[in-house]
Amino acid sequence: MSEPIISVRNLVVEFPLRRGLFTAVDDVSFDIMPGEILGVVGESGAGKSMTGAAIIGLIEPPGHIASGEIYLKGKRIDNLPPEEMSRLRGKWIGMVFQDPLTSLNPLYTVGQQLIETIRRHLPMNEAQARQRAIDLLDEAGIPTPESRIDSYPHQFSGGMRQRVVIALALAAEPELIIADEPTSALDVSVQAQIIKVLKKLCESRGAAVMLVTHDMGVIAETATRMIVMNKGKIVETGSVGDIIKRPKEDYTIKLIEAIPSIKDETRRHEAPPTSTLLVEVKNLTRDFDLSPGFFDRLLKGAKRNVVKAVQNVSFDIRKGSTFGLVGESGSGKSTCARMLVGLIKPTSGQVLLEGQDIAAGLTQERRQKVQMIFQDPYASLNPRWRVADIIAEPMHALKLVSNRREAEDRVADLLRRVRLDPVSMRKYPHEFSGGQRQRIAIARALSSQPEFIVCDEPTSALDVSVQAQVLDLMRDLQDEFGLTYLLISHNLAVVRQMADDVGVMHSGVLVERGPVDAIFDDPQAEYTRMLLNAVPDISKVE
Amino acid sequence: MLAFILRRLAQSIIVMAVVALIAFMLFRYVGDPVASLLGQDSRLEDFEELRERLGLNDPFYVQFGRFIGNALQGEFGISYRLQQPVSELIISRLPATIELAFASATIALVFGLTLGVFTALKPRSFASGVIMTLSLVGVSLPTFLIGIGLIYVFAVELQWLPSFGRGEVVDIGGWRTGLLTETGLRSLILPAITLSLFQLTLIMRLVRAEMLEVLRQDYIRFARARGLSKRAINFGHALKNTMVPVITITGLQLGSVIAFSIVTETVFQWPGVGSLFINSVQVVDVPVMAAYLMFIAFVFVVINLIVDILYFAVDPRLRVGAGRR
Amino acid sequence: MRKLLITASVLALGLAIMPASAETIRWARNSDALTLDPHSQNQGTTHTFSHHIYETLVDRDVEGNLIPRLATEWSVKEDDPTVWVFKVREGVKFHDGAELTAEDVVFSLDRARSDKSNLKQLHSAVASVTAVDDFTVEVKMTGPSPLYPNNLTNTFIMDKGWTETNNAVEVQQAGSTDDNYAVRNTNGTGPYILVSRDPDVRSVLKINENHWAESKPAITEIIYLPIADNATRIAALLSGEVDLVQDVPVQDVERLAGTAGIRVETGPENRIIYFGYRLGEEPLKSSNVTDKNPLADSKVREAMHLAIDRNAIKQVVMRGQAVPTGVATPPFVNGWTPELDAYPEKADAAKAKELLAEAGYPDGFTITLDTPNNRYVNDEAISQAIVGMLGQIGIKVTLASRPVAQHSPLIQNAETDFYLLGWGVPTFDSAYIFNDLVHTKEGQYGAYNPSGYSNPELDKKIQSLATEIDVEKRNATIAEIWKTVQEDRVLLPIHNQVLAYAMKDKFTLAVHPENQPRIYEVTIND
Amino acid sequence: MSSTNNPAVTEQPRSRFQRIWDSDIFFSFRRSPITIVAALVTLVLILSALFAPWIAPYDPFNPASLNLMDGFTPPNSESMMGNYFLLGSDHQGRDVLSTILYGSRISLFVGISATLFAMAMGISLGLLAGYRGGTIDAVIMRVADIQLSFPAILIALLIFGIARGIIPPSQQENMAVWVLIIAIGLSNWAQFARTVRGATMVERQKDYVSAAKLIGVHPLRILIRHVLPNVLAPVLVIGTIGLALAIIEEATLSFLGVGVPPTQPSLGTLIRIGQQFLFSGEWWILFFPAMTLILLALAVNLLGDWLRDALNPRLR
Repeated sequence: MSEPIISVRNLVVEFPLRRGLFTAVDDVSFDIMPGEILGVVGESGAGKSMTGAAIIGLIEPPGHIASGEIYLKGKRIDNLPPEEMSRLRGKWIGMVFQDPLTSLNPLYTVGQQLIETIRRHLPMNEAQARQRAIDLLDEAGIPTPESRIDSYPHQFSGGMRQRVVIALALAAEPELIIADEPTSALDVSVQAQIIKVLKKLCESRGAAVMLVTHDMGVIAETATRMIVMNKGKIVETGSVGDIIKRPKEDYTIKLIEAIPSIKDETRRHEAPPTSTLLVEVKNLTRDFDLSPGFFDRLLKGAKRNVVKAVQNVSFDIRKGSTFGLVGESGSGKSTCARMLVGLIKPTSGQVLLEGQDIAAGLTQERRQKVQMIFQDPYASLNPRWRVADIIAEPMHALKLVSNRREAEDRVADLLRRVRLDPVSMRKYPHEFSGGQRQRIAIARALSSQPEFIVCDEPTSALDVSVQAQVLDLMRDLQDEFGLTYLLISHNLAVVRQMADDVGVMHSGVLVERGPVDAIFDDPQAEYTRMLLNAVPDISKVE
Repeated sequence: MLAFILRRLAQSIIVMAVVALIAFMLFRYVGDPVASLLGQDSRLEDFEELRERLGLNDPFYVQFGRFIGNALQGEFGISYRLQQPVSELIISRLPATIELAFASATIALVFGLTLGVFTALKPRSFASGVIMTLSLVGVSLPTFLIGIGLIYVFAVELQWLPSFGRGEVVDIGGWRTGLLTETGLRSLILPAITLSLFQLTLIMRLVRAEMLEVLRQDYIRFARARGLSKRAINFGHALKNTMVPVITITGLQLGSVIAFSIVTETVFQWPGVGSLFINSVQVVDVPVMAAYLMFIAFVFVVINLIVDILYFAVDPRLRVGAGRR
Repeated sequence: MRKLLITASVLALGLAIMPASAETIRWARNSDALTLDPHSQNQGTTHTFSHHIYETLVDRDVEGNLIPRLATEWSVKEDDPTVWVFKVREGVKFHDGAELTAEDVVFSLDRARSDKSNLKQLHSAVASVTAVDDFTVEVKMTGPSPLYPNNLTNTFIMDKGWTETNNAVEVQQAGSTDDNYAVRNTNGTGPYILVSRDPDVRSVLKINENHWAESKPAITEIIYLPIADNATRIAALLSGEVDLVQDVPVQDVERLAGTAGIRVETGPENRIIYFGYRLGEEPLKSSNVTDKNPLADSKVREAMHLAIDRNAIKQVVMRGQAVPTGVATPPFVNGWTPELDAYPEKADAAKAKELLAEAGYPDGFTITLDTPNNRYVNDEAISQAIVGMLGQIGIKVTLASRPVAQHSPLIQNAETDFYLLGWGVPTFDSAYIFNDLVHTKEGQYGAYNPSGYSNPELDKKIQSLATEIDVEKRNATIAEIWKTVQEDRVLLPIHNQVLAYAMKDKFTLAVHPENQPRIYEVTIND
Repeated sequence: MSSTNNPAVTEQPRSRFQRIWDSDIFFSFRRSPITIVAALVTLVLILSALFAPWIAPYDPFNPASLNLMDGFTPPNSESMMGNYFLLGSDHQGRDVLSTILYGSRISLFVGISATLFAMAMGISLGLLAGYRGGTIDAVIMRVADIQLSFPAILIALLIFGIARGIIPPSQQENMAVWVLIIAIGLSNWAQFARTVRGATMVERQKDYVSAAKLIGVHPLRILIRHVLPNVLAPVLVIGTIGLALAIIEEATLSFLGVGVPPTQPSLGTLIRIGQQFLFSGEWWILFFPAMTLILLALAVNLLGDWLRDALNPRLR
């Protein structure tokens, strides 16, 4: 066996914070072999990104390597002076960041950024560098690279930008690429392509990859060996197949258990076999007028531009069931959700709640019966309000309680039901973790005793283990209160676990709907098939 | 781009109209021009007659209509006080103000940018701390005190520099410049410093804040990860991105230098439009005041337009149509 | 040293060929002349500037006596007391070479009394002006006007031909939409010729080599620099950028006088600083006494007179640069007497309080005092001092301080209860004071009398002064009027302003009583 | 990167004081000696202004207590009338120390009131513009743009001018302070409006606003109870810096002679008066008020600067 490209030995990264020293990476050791794809997985705060940053020497102050060593091909690099380290970056170690939208300087063409990087590391003249840049873009799968090279980043879509970023990271033929959540900001279908590109480019060059991600599915599809990290420490190391199929450590076992799979047919909840319809959505349509201003139309002859965000969408939700609405970003699923709760008025179409059309406006009844849980628990709770006030607001607004005492009792009760200590009603949202906040948001939704709750990506901002807890809670509450859910998610596995019926949306159109197993096992629409194929899933591990 | 500029022009016209109304309306109330125009020996009939002749007894809208009509022809009437056409007066005073504004804008820009970049790149150094604290002193000093202080030290005590005026001027095709004579240049130093100090600190703090913000961006981290040199990152990437927001605010700040020069010009007896304005306010010389306000609004509009065009030049996101949806 | 040598050689050369050596003075004051049209503005600063370019028929010396200028002699026509005869100086040339004749004088007087002229009130008694011959002019008055020549000291003579050629016969008026040639161009007979002018910034005058006077001015070039800010003006003198500062703040007199190389000249101005008040029966607008006017009671006015410590104002506020007085007329003026001038050496607060109590105001009352803050020497500070002094006898005064542009209308529109004003007397005669400050506000009288004071008997006496030819009798009437004015305490005089000019000690220039310094009178000390 | 700076928050109940003492803001305060000095100076100046009637050795606003003959006494000496003046006396025989104490009272009152006025106006218009958007937003922001293109001092002069035209002369002096407040306030609202509008546009997109809308909370209540508290942080920063600006602006206006009456001088008026004695040797009449003004403005600016850094999480 050859020499490892990177050897990390007893690495400790510390952040001196005002409340004491925070150890982000704690005694971590591992090697990466040439051509190897090493997956590093862990939940947020596990120290996986920090490990990557430590290798490439980009830890943000005041963080610093407290002890340990890092060797690049046997040469120690963690104590190099900054200028030497910067010559190493790009040339030996490349890096790909999570968000392709912010990774590229908006003021330079991609060509300028590529050529600049190439010439920094390789002895080439402008023309040679340009040719190389075009080749790189071509390899990265950018169509017509000769013309695209002079485009600015904003002229590329997100997926295309990430290809550019990969091309940039590989521009000087580094031996190691550190990819920090390279696909997390992308849609499922794009995600698959990017993983392919990354894999292909690295294979063809024999470059090793350190793939840092929270998504076990991505690792399962890409990596050969993996490291599981938790709270700065390495929990388990081994081949991907071994860890996913035969986890040894308690933490890993729990983690793998918490990850839903699209192949997993065990559902968390089964709707009672009633046929009463609670919600009927009929031909729901919504247009957004994105026309340019008067002067542009006049002078440029620009046309009116009406975007059909949602077109003719119809579906029913049975009482006590969960309807899953899946689709990628921009598919119109959130617009749908917002029309259902009354935050957006439909251009046309009907929403019937127990047979009554509620699309017209916000009636007291609708406000009480229909509630919503939002995606980002950080933005959905007013940071300046105490938890008690947040949860009690619907009660006061809808006049469901007569005095503060009563409200407080109800809040305490609700907190208990979402498995939180009633004492915490005196606290502010920032004193809670993401999962706890989402529980608070659920408690708020429940406080008006609704029948129907629209859940817009309720768990996509959460770690998998927390996601599992929240989903469990949602299931318990559904049993307890006989709730009906509309679950909107881009995560097909979550939908498979939770929903009784599924609708698939694409570009504002509902392409397919039906019972959950039928859709997942035997998709009819072309789009659904593509989507299911593209999803990186732990079941796909060999 | 053309559409954009046209839209801006349309807005500018509205702005000018509003300012014209304000200019006219407000100054109509500042005081009674009649009383200050006539001497100690004037009689009551003289007052009445003068009011009538100045049209001050006409209804408000008639006066305003007359004002707008004349303004469109660049005609702001005759200064009550100096009995010369206002437009001529302003034009003859303009070189002084523009040279002063230009000099202080240059000082403010050069030092503001340099210091701003320096303090952003070395945010934790001792020098940055000193510069930041000193900049606060700069903001906390009223302009008039700075001027008086500089005069006292450099003109009276040390007698190094002149205390007032703009020295000898050379007439070049109607533009009287003080930049070509030694006394003219020496006279420029103190007022230019006084006027620039406030803008300098503003620009410096702005550049620092924006640059710190930019340095925190992903693309800077990515540029580092690509192994670019510190120089290329700081000046090639960070500075250029810093300039985008800085251009707008700085542009407007520099525009307001012209208007801001009122106090400085007064303290240094600088013969520009600002001191013309203050002198006119004291005797309620309405035509001059109205014209001055319109002039400032015009400067604002023009600078806004230049800033917009610069924005186009710097930021490709505006210049090049987006390929995304 | 080298410079000195050059100067010396130039001087030697100059003595041989030229009447005077080249000598420039840089003259700074607080504001610029408003216009160059000599008949457009009746305003001191403008007149001062015009006196160097244009000339008047008669002039006044430093003592205030009339002296000949373009008129060599003047008298009332023997057989007609309503006609004044002026002999015009011969051999006088305008700057453009034209000769001065009686025609020019007639033209100028007609222009000065024309409708649009700002000087017309000075000539309101003129019926017609005619040229008798090339060098004699007769002015026919509507009635006997014994003091008419006094009104001519600021009426400048223009060249008829030049004015007509350049379409400037009509006087430029404030607010006019036309540009007038005479506003920016000059053609006078005066000792200096305008070289360049940049309003508010800088004007340059050079000596008129063809001037009629036998003695040539020592100064051959004047650079006139308006500097509005007091501190800047003084700084410019201290740093050597100007040679002569006309408006020296009183507080700087001492320091400047003690500075090597700087000379300060001081002297009284023909200007009285006084307070006026509303003394009619109507209640005051700014007082807490709302049912009547406390000032209508002469005891209250007497109390105020007694409460004021004029010497303290002189000593502290004016730094000694004032002549305290008990009468509202400067000593230069016909009618002034030392007896009238007497004033209480010290304030007598006890007696003043007593008087107030007698009048029914043992606890005083409130009132607002309107003061200008940029017109007279330390005007605002004087008013502020008065606020304190009146406060000590229980009159609570609120001070309202404004630039003169906003202060004057209050007086002209009678919108003030209590105000500070300064009054210059260009005619050097008490009638000028009575007409505007004492006479009931009606017609052309009482323009600056917002007090509501109206004494028909007194008004009649005041009006008689205009036409009385008998000097003895006229002076007796003046004395009578002053007696009543003093008894009624119509005006509350404080002091006569003292002016200070500061200059490089190379130059000497005495203070002009009307604050119209003549640069051609500057002498150079070697 | 997700926010991870929450390592092991100890869950012991803490007293309110402890919570404030431990809060991030107060922590950064404790660590910055210059900020502590600035806060102390501000506090001392505010307190001494507040308690001027009890602290000041003389009452300079009571003209009856003044004696002209006390005038121009140098610092730390007795006048010829036998009165002692620590910082000397001015041309009216007023104790400079006392006039500074009373003067800062007026300067601070005007500055604080004007800033509050500007804040109130800017916040309401900013909230309205940011929340409603559309034409209202365009109009408000255009006006703000115009306003911002003119120096505050010019605008204040204008407003002062109109006030002079509207208010009858006999009332002008009593109204002077209020006119000043309105003039300065009106010339500074645009900053607040802009900031609040920007922040509001961000906040109104957040889901907690949607959640409130969903249950039918009145828009006005959403604005005041939900959005407002969340946009206050930048407002506080601008407000502090705006206070320093307002104090300087008041001084400049008073310096130009359009401020409060000289019998009740603010710091700016005192400087205007003192400036007359720059060359005549009575330096203390100018020096002490000018120093006080600079010190006050500097201290408030320092506080604002610190606040900006402390409240901006990205800068921490």
